[in-house]
Amino acid sequence: MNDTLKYAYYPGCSLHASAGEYDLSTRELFSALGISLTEVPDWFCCGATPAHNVDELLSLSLCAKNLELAEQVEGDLAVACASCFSRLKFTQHTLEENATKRKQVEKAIDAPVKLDGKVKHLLEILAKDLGLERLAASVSKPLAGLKVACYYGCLLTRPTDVPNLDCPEAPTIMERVVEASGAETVAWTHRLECCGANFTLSRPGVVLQLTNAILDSAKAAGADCIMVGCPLCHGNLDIRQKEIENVYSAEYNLPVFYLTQLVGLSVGLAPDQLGLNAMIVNPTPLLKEKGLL
Amino acid sequence: MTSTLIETSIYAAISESIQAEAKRILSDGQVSTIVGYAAARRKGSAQPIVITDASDAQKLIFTPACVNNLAVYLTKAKKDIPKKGKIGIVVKGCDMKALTGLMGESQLKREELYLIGVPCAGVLASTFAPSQELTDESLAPKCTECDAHLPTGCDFVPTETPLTPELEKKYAVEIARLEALTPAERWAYWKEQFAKCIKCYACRQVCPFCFCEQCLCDRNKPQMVETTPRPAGNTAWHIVRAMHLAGRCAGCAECERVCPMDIPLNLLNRKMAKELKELYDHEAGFEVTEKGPLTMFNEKDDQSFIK
Amino acid sequence: MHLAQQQHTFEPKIFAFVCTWCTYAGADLAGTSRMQYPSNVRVLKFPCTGRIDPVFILKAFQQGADGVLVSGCHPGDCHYIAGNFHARRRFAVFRKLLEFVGVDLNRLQFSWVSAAEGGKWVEVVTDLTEKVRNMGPMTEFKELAMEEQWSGAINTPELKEAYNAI
Amino acid sequence: MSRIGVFICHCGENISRTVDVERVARDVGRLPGVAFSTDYKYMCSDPGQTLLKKTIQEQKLSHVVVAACSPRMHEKTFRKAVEAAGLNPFLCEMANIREHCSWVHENIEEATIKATEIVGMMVERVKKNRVLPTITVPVTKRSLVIGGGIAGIQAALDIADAGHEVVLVEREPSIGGHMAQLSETFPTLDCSQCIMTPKMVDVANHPKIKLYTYSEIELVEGYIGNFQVTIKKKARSVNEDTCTGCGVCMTKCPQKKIPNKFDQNIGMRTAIYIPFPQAVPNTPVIDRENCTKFKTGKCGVCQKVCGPGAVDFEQEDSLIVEPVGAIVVATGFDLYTIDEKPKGSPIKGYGEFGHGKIADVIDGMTFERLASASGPTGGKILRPSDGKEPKQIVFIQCIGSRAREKGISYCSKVCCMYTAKHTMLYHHKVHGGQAYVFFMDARTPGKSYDEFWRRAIEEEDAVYIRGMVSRLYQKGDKIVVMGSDIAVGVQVEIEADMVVLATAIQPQKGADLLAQKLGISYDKYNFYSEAHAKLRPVECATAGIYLAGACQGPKDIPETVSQASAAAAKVMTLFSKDQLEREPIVARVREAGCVGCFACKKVCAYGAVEEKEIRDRQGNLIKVVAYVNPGVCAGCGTCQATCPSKCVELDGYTDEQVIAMIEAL
Repeated sequence: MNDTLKYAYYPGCSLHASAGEYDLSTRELFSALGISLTEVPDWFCCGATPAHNVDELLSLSLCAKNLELAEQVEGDLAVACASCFSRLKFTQHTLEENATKRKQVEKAIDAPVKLDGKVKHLLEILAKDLGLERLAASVSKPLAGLKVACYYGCLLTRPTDVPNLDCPEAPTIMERVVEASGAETVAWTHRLECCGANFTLSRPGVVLQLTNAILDSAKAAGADCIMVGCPLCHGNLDIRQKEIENVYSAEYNLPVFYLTQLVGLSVGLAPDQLGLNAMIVNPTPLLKEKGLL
Repeated sequence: MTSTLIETSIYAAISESIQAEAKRILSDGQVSTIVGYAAARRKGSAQPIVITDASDAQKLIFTPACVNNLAVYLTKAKKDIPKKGKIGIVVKGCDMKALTGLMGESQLKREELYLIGVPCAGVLASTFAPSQELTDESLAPKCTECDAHLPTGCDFVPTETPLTPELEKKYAVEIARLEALTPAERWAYWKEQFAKCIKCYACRQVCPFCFCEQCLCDRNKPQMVETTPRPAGNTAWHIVRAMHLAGRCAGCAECERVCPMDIPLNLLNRKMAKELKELYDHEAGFEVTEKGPLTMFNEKDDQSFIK
Repeated sequence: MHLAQQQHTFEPKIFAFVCTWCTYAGADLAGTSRMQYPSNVRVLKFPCTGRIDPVFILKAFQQGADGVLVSGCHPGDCHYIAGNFHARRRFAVFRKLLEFVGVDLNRLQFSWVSAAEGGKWVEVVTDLTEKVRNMGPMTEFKELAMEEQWSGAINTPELKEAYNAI
Repeated sequence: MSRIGVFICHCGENISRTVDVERVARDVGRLPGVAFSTDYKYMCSDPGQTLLKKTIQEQKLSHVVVAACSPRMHEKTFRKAVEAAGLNPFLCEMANIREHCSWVHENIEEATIKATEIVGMMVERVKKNRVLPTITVPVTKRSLVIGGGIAGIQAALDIADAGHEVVLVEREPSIGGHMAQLSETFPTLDCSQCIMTPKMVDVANHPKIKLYTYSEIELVEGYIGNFQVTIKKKARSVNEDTCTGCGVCMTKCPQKKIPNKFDQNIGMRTAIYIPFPQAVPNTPVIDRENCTKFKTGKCGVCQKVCGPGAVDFEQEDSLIVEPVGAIVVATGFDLYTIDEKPKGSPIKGYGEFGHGKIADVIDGMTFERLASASGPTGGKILRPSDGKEPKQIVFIQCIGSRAREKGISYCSKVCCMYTAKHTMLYHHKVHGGQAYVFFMDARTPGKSYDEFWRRAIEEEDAVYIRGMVSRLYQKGDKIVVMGSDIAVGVQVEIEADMVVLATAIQPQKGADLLAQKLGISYDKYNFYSEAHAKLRPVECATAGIYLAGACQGPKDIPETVSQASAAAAKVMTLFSKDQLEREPIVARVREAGCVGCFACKKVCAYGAVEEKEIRDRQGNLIKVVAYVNPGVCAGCGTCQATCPSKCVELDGYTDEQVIAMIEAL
């Protein structure tokens, strides 16, 4: 067996914009772990939530075309964004089950649909392909004493039978990964509640209410920080945190890390390699307190 | 075009291993009889042999001329074999598939057999002299499609590993050619082939799966299939035969080898195997199964052809 | 209508092998409902499609059928639990064989017709009759039957030599 | 040479309007073997049948073809008439020239030609017909009932009351099943045990019922009327004949903290125990896994205190063979749990509800035990975690039912009603408490059912919220229930003290294994399949086996009892004759040609094909061939089409008959 893990990498639009630090930390972490990522040539937007809400065929076709592009690169397809991951998996699932839609999509993209390639979230690569043992062996600066609330959001594990990342309603994969990095995790109740996602612009009131419940629950469980695997969740929890504190007269001060940032810290990457300076809730005091900087 | 030589130098070592193993199991009484191959009169040729004495073990050989599927000696040709004790048999991968099928159809019991497997790079086509060296041209067509150079599930297999170059799959190519024709063209092709048939039934006689005591095609009350060697009867015979072997035949191609009129009979069998693979993901001969593809069903089987 | 039918120059012979519980009853229903369909079909009743042997189809073609219909209960409706499931596999394979030897599969129709589907029976029989009528007579098997002698082409040197020696 | 008589019916004008019947009679009269042919106005009328009988005798006919309507209409009529005239009824065939000819064609010429051909075809067929004697099968007038819940009890009592012996087998140490666990029953709120225990006692005392508790079915052989059933009687470690049921052993047993399955593991029992006070039989059983004597070899207190000396540590499992003629399967149900399921399992658990790890989230059956006066809390509704009375309680319906994403898409049928009942019981028992119910729909068809549900809301203060619950989590000593109220369109959060889940009804574990022993079919959930969903709802496709209760699908008590009585009636019908008669359309094996490949056995849906050894006079095995049991064969003929050498033949539809028909056309 070839020891080097090789993947095609689909960053998705967010990672080229608001979640630049997720992209940066992903590339740095994977290179530190000796995992090869090759960006899919000429990839484009998966359509995210807007596309599948207004035009299913468009949404399926966008993803199917991206899947086809990914075939050019050796290895399974690594995806960082929970939303891209969900759309790509949904497309595979739908086209496998529905021959009519498959035919429509094939006509739209003018190419045969290929569904054999595996789409994997970064968590899956770390926990399963690399394996927790090998991950733990790469840890040089264990995140000892850091209490992490792992936040999954809606899309990483659901619906049942589509992403197949972990148990849809009681997953543990994030906890397992960050524990391998030496951190502690807290048991909390709102791990899988919705953050309001893209209502952040159209119905900010809803988002504030939902995210407040999440932050409240994490704080109550004794967490020092939150770990996410989705740029939208990150935006709602991190960028809006100050606003939430103001509206609900609360004090959270919970830095919101991408999983690659925390794992990256544990394998000895420097803050600027992980884009920690891009975080709105400043993690430096916490990390210093725990002796991690 | 130059032909590629098929490496058969290991056959000598294999023959020695077979002899040693045969001697051992006959001497210690593990088996009463061994069915294998021995040299025949014509130079380089081989023929089936039944031995019961350890001193005869040195007669056993394996060469590219060992074309026969000996499985048939365990069913209807069994009269020639003593009834007591375990029977040893020398099998190539393709022959092993027939034995596997026969076990699934309650014709043989695994525990009554001692299987001496032969690592095989291929045997000669029937149209070549037995002394001919083995090349991609002289190779039996079935060997170009072989996926069982090393038989599995045997009691003893010599350790040699055959070198098997990737070759053009002769039946697959011919099937594809015929499939591309119109029905009328295919009919014309088979009409000419079947017309050659002289109803000698050698194909039936040699087939390990034609183990029926009374063949449907010999029945006269009622006469389901015309028996005379006329074109109509010949065609019916070959259609019925192909249907009866569908899902069971694993491609030893003995029918085709023994056909005196050179009718490409295995072509029909391979086509049926291809369809069963496509329809039900079934391949004959790899494991003993409780049911065959045509004695079982799945509620979700394809029915796109049904109105 | 009568006149229109009279104009056909060729009236195909259609054999229908049907199960007694669904399709035969469906054909009965077409009758009690006084539906009309071409008179070319001859119905042979079986307890179940599971009883229908591929040899019967072959025999029918040899006996001069221009088209053959096999029809039984819908999946899950079999009076005998699973006979139609077995039949479905058997005929899926058999039609592939016939196709490979050059039989035009337009002459061989399979259908599920339930006891309540008199209309579907009429449709299936009418469609098959029309289709086969347009194709003309099934000559292949009949021609074979006409050929009395071994008719292989004498196309190899050995055969020619042997033939000349006679 | 056959002397065939052909009778062409006019059917008034139904046939003769489009078919020239006289011409048909004249033309078929010329066919070889036809000795007589005629046409007649109404063959099925009395004079028509008389004509038929008279002609058979006068003309010494050997076979008869009646060309008239569909055989599905009158085949029985004419075969009876033929039999009355002294011919075997299977020497008569019908040619369908009405439904398949005169009614569907208008052109007289075409219809007449077609009719002639149809009759000709049947003439050729009938020549090959053979005399078929009616098959009779002896019937053992004893019945086996599997399962001692309310379904099994009802079926057993009905059959036994009719005077037939019944063997009743129950897996647990006592009969009673799930109904014995219930507190009150809807829609009348009468006490379940009050109506159940008298029936249990009736079973114990009935002279015609042989009761095997703590026993399982090991093997089923044979066929309708003639089953041989091997029953495994598990070692009870207490001699049933000498035990008086005094109960001293139980009071003295030092192991007192074993969760009692009957009380949904809330209450405790001893190692030697009866599951509940009204158990039948009232004989204790030793739970060997938890008994000190069996674990360490020391103790034996129960044996020492037992006056009659009934405790027997040496007892072993025993096998008993019972011959029976019919079997009623009444194995009942099991409840779905929200626990995490093994990977790859088609049924999933509820991670969003904490996978069953929150102590005060219980299922409906546990609530029944809490509410039951004889339950572990003496009928008080108390939380399992801390024994406090729950002041806010949330009931959630459709847990696992109608939940495709959890792998079960059916409705469990009883949950709407029992949840309504639970809210009432709660309202009666916990003063000042508030019950909430999350529901998708309320399904309350049934006598007095909807009224009952309305009462829960209108008189007993239950708050029904239409919507589903997305998550449950423990917060302090409360359970937060997050759900939606789709009627109002808002998210709802309730801090409850206790949550009761109306979990789905599933078949008993191992239902598939029992089905395989019995040779009956089951669906993808393992519910047993009836022969016909509408018209044969209590029979299995396998002759002689009947279904009662929830093993066939979710059912409430009245429905279960009805089905059990129906199954009993079917058994009594079978037992009403000494011999079972059946149409002789069955497959037969020509043993001489059979090579024993058993393709026939593989395709037989009824398990009618057996393996038979052929031996010579010295007893040496010659070969093993197929044998078709005529009592079991249903006559589909799939075996014959599958047999490569056609050594199995279906009487009435032989190859000779079929080929004769094909060749006639």
